Amino acid sequence: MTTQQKTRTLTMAQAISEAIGQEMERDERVFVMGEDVGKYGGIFSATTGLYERFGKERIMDTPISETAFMGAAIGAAAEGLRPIAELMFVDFFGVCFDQIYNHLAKNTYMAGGNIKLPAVVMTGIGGGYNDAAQHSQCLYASFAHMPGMKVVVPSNAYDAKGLMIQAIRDDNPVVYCYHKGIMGLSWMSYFEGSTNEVPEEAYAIPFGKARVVREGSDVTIVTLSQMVQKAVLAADTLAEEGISAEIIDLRTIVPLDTETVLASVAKTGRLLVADEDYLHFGLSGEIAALVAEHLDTIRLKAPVRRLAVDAVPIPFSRPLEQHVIPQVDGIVAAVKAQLATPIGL
Amino acid sequence: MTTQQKTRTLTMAQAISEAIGQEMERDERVFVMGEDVGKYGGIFSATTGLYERFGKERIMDTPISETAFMGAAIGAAAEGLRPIAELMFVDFFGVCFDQIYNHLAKNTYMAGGNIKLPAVVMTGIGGGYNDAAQHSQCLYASFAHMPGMKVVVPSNAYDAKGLMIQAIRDDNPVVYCYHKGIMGLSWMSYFEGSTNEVPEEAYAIPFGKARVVREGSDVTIVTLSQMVQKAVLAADTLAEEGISAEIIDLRTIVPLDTETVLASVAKTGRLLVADEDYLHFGLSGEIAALVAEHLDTIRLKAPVRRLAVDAVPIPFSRPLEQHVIPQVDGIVAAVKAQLATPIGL
Amino acid sequence: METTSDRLLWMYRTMVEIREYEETMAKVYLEGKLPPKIQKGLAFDIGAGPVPGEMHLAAGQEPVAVGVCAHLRDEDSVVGAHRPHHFAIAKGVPLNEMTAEMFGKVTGLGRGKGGHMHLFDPAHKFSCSGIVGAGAPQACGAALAAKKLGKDWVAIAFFGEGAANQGSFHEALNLAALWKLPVVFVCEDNKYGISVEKGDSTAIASNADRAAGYGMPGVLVDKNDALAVFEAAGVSIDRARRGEGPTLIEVKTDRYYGHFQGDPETYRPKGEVKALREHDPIPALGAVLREQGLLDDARDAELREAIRSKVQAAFDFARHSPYPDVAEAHRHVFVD
Amino acid sequence: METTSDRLLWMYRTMVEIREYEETMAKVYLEGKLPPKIQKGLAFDIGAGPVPGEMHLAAGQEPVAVGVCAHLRDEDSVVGAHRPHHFAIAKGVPLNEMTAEMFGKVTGLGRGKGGHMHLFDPAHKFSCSGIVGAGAPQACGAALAAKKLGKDWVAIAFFGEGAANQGSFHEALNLAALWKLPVVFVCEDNKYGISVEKGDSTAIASNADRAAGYGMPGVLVDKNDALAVFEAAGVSIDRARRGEGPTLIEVKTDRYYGHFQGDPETYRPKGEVKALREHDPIPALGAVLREQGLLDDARDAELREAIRSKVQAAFDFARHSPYPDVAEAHRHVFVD
Ligand SMILES: Cc1ncc(C[n+]2csc(CCOP(=O)(O)OP(=O)(O)O)c2C)c(N)n1
Ligand SMILES: Cc1ncc(C[n+]2csc(CCOP(=O)(O)OP(=O)(O)O)c2C)c(N)n1
Ligand SMILES: [Mg+2]
Ligand SMILES: [Mg+2]
Repeated sequence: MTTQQKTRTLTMAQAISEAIGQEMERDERVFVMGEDVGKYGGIFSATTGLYERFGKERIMDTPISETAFMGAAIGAAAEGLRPIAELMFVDFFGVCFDQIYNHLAKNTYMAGGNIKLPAVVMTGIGGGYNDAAQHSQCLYASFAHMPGMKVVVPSNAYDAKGLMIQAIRDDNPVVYCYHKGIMGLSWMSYFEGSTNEVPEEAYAIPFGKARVVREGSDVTIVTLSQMVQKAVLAADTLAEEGISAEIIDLRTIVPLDTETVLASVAKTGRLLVADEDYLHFGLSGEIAALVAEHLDTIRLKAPVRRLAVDAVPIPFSRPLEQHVIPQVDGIVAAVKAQLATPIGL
Repeated sequence: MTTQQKTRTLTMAQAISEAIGQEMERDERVFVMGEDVGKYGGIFSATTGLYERFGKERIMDTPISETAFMGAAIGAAAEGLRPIAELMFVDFFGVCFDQIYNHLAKNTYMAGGNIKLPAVVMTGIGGGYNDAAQHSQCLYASFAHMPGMKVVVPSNAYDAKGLMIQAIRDDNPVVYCYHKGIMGLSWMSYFEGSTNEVPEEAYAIPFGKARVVREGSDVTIVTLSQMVQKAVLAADTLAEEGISAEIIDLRTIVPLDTETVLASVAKTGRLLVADEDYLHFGLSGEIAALVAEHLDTIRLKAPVRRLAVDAVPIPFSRPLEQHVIPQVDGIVAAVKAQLATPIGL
Repeated sequence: METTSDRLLWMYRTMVEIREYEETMAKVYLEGKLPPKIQKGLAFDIGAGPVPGEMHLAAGQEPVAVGVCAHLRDEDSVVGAHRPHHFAIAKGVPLNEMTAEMFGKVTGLGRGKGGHMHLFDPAHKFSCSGIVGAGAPQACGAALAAKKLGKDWVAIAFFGEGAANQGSFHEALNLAALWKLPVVFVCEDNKYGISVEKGDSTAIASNADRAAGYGMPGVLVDKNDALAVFEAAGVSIDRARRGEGPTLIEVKTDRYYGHFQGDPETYRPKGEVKALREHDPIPALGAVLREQGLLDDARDAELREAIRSKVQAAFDFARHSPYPDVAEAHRHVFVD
Repeated sequence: METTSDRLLWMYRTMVEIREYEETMAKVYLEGKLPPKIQKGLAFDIGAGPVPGEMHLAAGQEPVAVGVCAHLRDEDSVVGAHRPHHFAIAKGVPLNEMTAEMFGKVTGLGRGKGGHMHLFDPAHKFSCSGIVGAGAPQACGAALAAKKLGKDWVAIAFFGEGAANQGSFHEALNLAALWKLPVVFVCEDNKYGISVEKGDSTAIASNADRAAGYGMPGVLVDKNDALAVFEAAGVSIDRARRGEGPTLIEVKTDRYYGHFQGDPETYRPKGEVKALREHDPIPALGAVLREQGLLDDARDAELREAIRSKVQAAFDFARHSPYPDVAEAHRHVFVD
């Protein structure tokens, strides 16, 4: 990006719909399917304005039949189209996951590379606004665990646009997860750091490149999505106390930028994973394992720490929900505890 | 278990159907639903003989409608019955996972403990017999990642019986995963270590207690299901070369016996996780993370190692399939490589 | 509820109660959300106020709930969906605990852990789910249990016309018909699945016509009328109770509010709700009762007053109940 | 295939080819599996031999494949299920690469990585899946693409009567009818879903009767006859091609082998297969051809010989092709 580019401040929702709109203009094969993506403009505004511009043949409201339209995305992609299918909340993946993980993700492999499926599954993730156990999950690790899907998890409008354009142009299935609490919706409190400057023209951000959001020397906080915004606030607080945190925004978890993570932890000697998905058998374990596999080259100063939703469904009640989802103060506390737990020699 | 008990050698399939039969006799509320569980006796023989004994009212063949019968299991369990629902291959979970993870697993929590759902989801897992990408997966970590389900993964007939009885008696949802390659089927090559002595009478094995299959001092191999049998063979080979491997059979992954794992790794200083599920964002990462979180008390002699299916669907072709699924020689090689990679001081 | 007049009166009273409940909730829901915390662009804060999160109200759809539940007993099961209040109230779920649940209080049905789409009352055999289409298979399970236990209990699955396009609908209907389960499937056709009109989601005009594909009776109640629902449901529930198998009923009904509170409803023709409200089913049933001499102005005022107090009391109960302690978040993942 | 006689002859030849293929596969499949590796209790080793893994054969079901595919062009899509050979052959998938795939060889359609339930041939627009019911939504996608691209291509979804109870069936039919997609759903009723008889899985006798629930034509072909399928499919495919929307066809057909090779078939009445084979559709169509003067003993022998060679050549090709190098296992998770 050169400094001459025209930028404006956009919300993440605006950035996403702008990206889709630009790609739809560039490439006739791109179209959108999903529930309420049309007149409504997407429940989380990811398609706002597109129906008016492109009409109902390209911005297609579907019946509440996720299996049917995910399957249709596969069939259409196999014919050379480039569908974007919105799964309104990622929590609903259980009604259509077979189409996604057994077909969309595997057909290319099973075909020995003879077919490609350039489809984007776009979906809303995350809690924090009391939508309870069936509408607040992140679940990105459940997609990343399965081979054959790229998994994108932006934390701000600038990245959201560039990663969406990359997702649409990628010839492989991409699961694109936007956290509802950073979309900048007019009806949901959001983290303002996610609304940032976005160039007007189209640009793509390559997958598999984490972003060092902030450099630091005492601890590496590996994080993603909304939690990046929380980590930034936590780092501000820590800085006031003289603790220097490096923040890594993974941006995509498949592919995973292991190099950036390992280099940072090698430098700081401490790893905290801050994640809003479920704690066990998921993302935070993967990052911790990555470091544990490199202990011949990385010298840790403290045990690895993980912050995530610890083996409970997301409770509805506001104080309970805010308790189980890691918050800014939880990140601060975890870092301090980590600094207080040295590895003995 | 006293030494007076009458035991016989049973295959794991026989042990499972015996357990179900005994519980059905003890408790009228227990019944089985699934595809081909009746006259056929279960594709993997987990219900062999039960239809003849209990009739079609209690051993119920279902339509190919996994969502319907998983949902029916929930509704029936809420009324106090104790359904066992067989999902023929775990690979099919994508057509019914919503009922399992959003409802069966969460309703008790969302009801504040006011309802209980004593249902067992029993399912066949694993590859090695060339059933390709949609019929060879393990996927237990995908269940364990989600809160609200206990996850059982037996490695032999003795455990299989005791864990099934415990599963049926448990007042919570239990996902019971039997690996097809240790069932002792007459039509699939199996690991003979899984066919062992089983007492005739009913007995329950508590969840959350790993079994130290073999004590050792140089490395801890944490494993489960069929991979336990492979690990035993690998340990035999290693022993010939003077390498002493301790093998831990997790038996259940929710609850997870973290104590046994940590104690063993503290002793040996080396952890190898041998797993047949997908490598990333799953079980092997969780075990590695557990150790990484305890590096203040555990002193590792080598980086953690993980063996699992590395980010590819299971290929059909026999040499490829045998290559991507960890085998005995892979375990041997991984241990040796680990011994050759010390953590520098 | 012995006589038909008792039932008519019960239906009327319950409809009034549901309406009062929903209108009260609509107001209370906005508390604390407007004006929102100062944040750029924020017009409304869904996570704020005494009742945070999504809120789907059923005002206008009362006839479906009361017409069906008038035939039910405590032991009969009802499985609702994401818009569950009318069903819960008609099934006898206590208002206090139900309201406390929506406030996230420890006195709630689920100790605050479920929320408005997840109301579980085993005593009144009521449950619901926020996943569209998930309830029908579970109702089959309740019906299967009744059959296995040798009881004449029935199970009702309520869901919207949008849900009828989910695979679970098909699977549940086939299973119920195949196993002759005592279940009645009741589809509320309120014309919309969020913003999508039925004609843009459903290949045929009436889901009742889908019943034939399962060899079960299909009944269309083509007006938003409690008595019409009452009659259709009576036949179907009796049939199920006699062990003769399931029925699919579709009722044309009206949604007076947005899909959820805060819905801009830009997809909805202007004036539509106003027109719908002119056919409000509550005064319509009131008129019938008056004709039969079961209701007059005085009794109406009296019962409305009683209901207002009851609803008010429930909201007071919820408001004044304590939040659960955070330790509560870690309990009940499993029963002990 | 210009004239009707050409098509009739093609159907006959293709049925013979399918039968020959399945019978050859039945034999080759057993190679190396019997006698098995010495292991206690092992009677058969599914993972051994040149064609390891599951094997679902379609002998007896040829009329469905040829009756439909006789109307198709290369650009039309076919999505099959776990029992896919007859469809693949009728759609023109080359035997060599298809067979090599089932041997797990690098010359296979999917370089050996798919296997018998996962045959992908984009040149002939053929695909299939081992997940029951998964194909119909994907066929909708192919049809949607045709529509968007302004082509008169059609898509066929083939599946069994067991699959018709999956939710995906319902969702796909609704979507296809709603969007008027050029897709034809063809249900093969071979009476069994593995061991479960249709009457124990399906609430009604014919899935054709389910079409009304989507406002689409439903056609029952009540005999295992290529000409009958040909006629019904012709009408439906033409209709789809003209842009008039989908059709659901159910064909009563017969499964001559077990569900998979090795199936003990204890659930099957003794003598059933023998009785079914007495109505073999291949000689039946042969008789029609003979009546019309299109076939005689000499031509029959000649074409059978040619087919035998072709099938033999395919198995030879597969057998003599190399296995992929293990590095191949790590390729094509993503296209480059
Ligand atoms: C599986 C699933 N898909 C989508 C949604 C999002 N959603 C919630 S309510 C709703 C509309 C439901 O329409 P309908 O069934 O007609 O019920 P109504 O809201 O009209 O009462 C949708 C799409 C969901 N909760 N679950
Ligand atoms: C979702 C799913 N459930 C179950 C199975 C296991 N299974 C494979 S084939 C089959 C029977 C299918 O019956 P039908 O659709 O009639 O086809 P047929 O085998 O008779 O050709 C079953 C249950 C599966 N592969 N996928
Ligand atoms: Mg509706
Ligand atoms: Mg069949």
